Amino acid sequence: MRAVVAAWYDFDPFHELYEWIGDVTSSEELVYVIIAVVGATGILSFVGLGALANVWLERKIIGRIQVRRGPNRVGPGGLLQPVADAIKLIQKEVLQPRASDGKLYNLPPILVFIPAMLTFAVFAWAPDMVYADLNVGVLYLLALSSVTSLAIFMAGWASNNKYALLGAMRVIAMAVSYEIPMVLALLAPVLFTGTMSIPGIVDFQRTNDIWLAFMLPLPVFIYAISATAELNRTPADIAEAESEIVAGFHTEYSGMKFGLFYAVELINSLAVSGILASLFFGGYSLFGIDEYIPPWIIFIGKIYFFYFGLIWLRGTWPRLRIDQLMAFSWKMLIPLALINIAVVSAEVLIWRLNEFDSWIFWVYALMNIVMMFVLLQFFFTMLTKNYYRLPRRATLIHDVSVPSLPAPTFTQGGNA
Amino acid sequence: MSTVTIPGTQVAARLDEAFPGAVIEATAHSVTVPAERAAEVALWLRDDEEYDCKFLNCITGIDWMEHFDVVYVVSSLAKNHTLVFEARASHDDPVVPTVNTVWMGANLQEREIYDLMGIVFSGHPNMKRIFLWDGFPGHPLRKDFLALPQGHKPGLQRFPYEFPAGERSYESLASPEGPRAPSVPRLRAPLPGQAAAQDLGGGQLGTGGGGSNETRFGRFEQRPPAPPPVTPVEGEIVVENVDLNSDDEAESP
Amino acid sequence: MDDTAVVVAFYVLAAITLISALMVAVVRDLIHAVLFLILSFIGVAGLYITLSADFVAVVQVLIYAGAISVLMIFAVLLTPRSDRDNAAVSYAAPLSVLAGLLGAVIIFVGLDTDWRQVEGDRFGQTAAEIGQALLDPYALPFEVASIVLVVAMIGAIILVRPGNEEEA
Amino acid sequence: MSDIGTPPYVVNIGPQHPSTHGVFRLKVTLDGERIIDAEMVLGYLHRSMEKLAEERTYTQNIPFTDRMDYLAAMTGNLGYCLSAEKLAGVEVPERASYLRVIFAELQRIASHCMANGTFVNDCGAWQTPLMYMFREREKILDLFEMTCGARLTTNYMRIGGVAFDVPDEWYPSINKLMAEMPDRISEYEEMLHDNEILLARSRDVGVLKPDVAINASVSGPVLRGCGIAWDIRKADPYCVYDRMDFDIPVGHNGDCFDRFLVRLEEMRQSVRIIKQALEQLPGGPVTTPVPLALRPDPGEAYVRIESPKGELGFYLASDGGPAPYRWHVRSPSFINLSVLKELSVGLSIADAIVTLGSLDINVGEIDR
Repeated sequence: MRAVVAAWYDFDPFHELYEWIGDVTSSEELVYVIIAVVGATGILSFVGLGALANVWLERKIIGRIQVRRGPNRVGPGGLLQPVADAIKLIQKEVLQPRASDGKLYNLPPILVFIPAMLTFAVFAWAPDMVYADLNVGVLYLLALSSVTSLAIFMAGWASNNKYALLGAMRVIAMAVSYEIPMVLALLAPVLFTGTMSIPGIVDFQRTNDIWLAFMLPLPVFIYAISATAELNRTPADIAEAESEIVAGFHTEYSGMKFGLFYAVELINSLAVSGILASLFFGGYSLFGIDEYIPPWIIFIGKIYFFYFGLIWLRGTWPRLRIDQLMAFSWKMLIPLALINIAVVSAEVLIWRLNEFDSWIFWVYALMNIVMMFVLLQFFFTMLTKNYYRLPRRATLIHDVSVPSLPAPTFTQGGNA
Repeated sequence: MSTVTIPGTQVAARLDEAFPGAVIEATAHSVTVPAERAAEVALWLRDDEEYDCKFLNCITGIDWMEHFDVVYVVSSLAKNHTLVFEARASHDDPVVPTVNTVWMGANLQEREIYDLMGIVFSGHPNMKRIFLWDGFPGHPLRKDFLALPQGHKPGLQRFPYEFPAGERSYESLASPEGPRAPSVPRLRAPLPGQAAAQDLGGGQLGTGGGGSNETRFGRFEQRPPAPPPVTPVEGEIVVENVDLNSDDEAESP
Repeated sequence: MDDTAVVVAFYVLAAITLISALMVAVVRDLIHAVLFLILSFIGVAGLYITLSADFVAVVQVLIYAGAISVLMIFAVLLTPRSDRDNAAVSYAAPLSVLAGLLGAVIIFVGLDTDWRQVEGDRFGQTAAEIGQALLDPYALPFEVASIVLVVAMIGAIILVRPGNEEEA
Repeated sequence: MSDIGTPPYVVNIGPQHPSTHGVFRLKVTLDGERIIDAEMVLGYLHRSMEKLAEERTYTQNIPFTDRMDYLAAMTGNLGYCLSAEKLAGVEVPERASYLRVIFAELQRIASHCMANGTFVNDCGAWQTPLMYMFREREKILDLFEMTCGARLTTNYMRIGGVAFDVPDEWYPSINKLMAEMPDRISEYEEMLHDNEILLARSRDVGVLKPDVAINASVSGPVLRGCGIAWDIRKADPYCVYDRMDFDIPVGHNGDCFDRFLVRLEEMRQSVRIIKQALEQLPGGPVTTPVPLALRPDPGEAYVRIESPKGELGFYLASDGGPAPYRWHVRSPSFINLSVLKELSVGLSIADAIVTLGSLDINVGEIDR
């Protein structure tokens, strides 16, 4: 137990704290509990502050994308806007529909929060700065994301609202479809590194001086898309599809209950960015630069880099229809992931059997990048060729010309 | 190039061949047929090779006090001409066959005319009110809606500040009585149908109270009682088609 | 099992599992029953952790709480509304007898088994060991299971294939 | 298997819903997500303008036309004034006709900006195209404000001309806007034409056949989207449209994306018209004196113009009094709704929203 604790607190101030507590008391359990609480507080405050910062970032960046300024009234540059939002949300009366499903209605805002927070426990913030180094870290992340969709289903069901139920059904259907490509995509780095522990995967990338994203570009693509779908963010936000089902599963939630859903969405975005950064983009390592900059700053920087990408996606794309989203998963992502798994297994086998040095990674990187472009081109063409069959410009006709069409026949002219 | 307007007289000539005795009146503006023949005339106009009126511009109804005219403005996009025909219905029992099967676009417009003018389109698949709520008393676009007492005609008889004939100064307006009051008498008495209308329509338009006034903060004070209604004088107010039983607003507001 | 914390955790988790399992049978609303079932699954996952089976625990959450329960929710939502009541089951009496018998058998097996203590490192490379076990000593059951799944999938596809409805 | 399925499920889209563009209610019956029946419930914004008009003089009725299609007040003004002028036989000065054309076309651009922006919003975009299009719409509304002091309910046209001449600072502003507008429209095209998700959402969705469209009295961009080159500005020119050189954009397939394309291209054609009108703009008075209490001779007139939404017609009947005896508005939004049920039954709820967005309804005009 001491080893586990000591590993986490190589982060200097905490290390001193640990030593100090060790001097004061000899009870290992007590030390463990105190240190665990301190670590959890650290993660919680990062996540809490991160969610607030995300509100500001998201509004500001989307404002820029939409040729407007974004929040700029509260505080310098609108920095205090999230605080104002939070105060407003807390002040609001929390309404509960009379026909809602009692206790079940109040649970989901809390339930979605738990997996969102737990995700951050397994991240490697720096060498030996891991709250919980699980042997099954990658699977743990997947399990948490599946629990989130259940909580969202509960919210939709308990609201007793038709829009909410539609949203809940969509979440469930999407969870089934997108879990599979996600698992298959995350299998690739596990195959390559031979470990499911996240610090292990980051360490592999650091020692070999290569990011897995170079070798596994296709899983990055697949994971990014399926994670966006699980996050209910814009190209795939069918669960809360504003223009269709008002706000989907959280239509009936007001005040801070809605605020929790909103915060969870932001925290989950951070978590997905963190997973992308750790598993594919080297985590806290940055080709030796992490010697000079504190690694956790590099890691947080990477998280926000990918989070920026998510905001960008949200600002630019319309939303897919649910059946198109399902088709995209089943017809494109899952076949791609399966092909990728086969190729990666073969590559790993060749590498392990011949005991090649790390130069083989660059060969693999080249091969896999070429493969990705070929496959993506093929699949995109197959999926979208129907949309491009007609010109995407209106035809210009100079004079009025109407063909004399026979009147259509109706069985019943009634409509409306 | 511009759209040719086919005069009603010209249409009347051909219409008379196809439907002898169907033309009641023909002017340069329009041709008028009896109400019961509107649908067959419409079908003929649509399928006739010369007129080819595949496009229905609009349908409207006019209350001429003695009778109703349902005006059909139809045109041919291919030949780029337009013509107007009217169906004349009696004022007591205005029934016109629907042209919904001829032009699908007539559907909503016929419902609108039924709602506001009270002309029934027989054979229409969904003949119910479209803008006003079910149970609304009367049809507002009729000239006798809220019929005015003392034989006053509805509508604006004169411009409120119009000078009397021959007078071209503001002197008369500066007279001790002040500007002339509008000559239209305004009806102030509540109508017998109004209370019912509130009850029926309250749910939809949010005018009525309905439901309990209990909140989680306690009970709101009752509104002060309404002043006793002025009893309308018998025979002055005509409210048509008050159908208090047709309560189709079953769904909650 | 010498650690008091683990013992406390075991009893708490066992209570959660058993109580929610009981609620599955008791509550009237089918959706509530499914949600209690999920809670029960998660309790079982906790029990796995007390047994140092971290891989199985996470897979329990991922597969049972995440995937199987979703299928159950689908099944419940596809049932017409009138049937969505847990109480009105006409087979209640025979089924409870059957369930009692099954429970008795499981308890007997549980008491009869010679349980071994876990030795060595608490959280070893369980995933790797399970992988080895599946592909070496248990390769045949593993392959048979996959064939069964493929057959089930083909059957499902044939059932829902469009055009089947005219024949039915 | 046939007995497994969800029971029909009635969902109210509206009257308060982000995508109904006003207080419009669509009652849909769903089988899963597929619509098996749809019923419109209208009248939430009914103000009985046709009845009110019978108690007001011809001039006093002009503000009503602002409030019908409040996103295209200028064309509403224009159509009504044209109908009153036809009934009363009033001539309009040439400069006023040109100004009317310029403002009507500016209004068309503004209305199409709104229509296309909200259409992409209905497809699920997070406001971005709408914000871009609002940028241009704002500038157009600034031009309105410069001229008549109002941005939305302009009340600018008068029987016999327009209310005010344009101020001097108006010319550089409109010239600048017209110079940059083609680039802006190309920018929208770049942004949206190659967007696979937009194509996936709107291509082959809500396909309207041309014969059905004509039979259902559909007009405007919805009709042109079906491939029918029909434009009242060409077919029955009013004001000075016969002196302008422009093209009619038509779609290929009659689906939602075609309607979107037609609107986008119409904006470009409107810029062309405005540029020509600005070149030809003559001097002179902008209004003919008309008696305040206009009393047209007894008679009836139907006048139609091409509003941004379609054929906007006014049927006026006079009995010789100072107020119209009967005033009927043929509102394009209302009549274009005739095909909504035809189009939306069988689609999923998401597609129905996109179809509704592509019809570009305006509830102020539907309910009047």
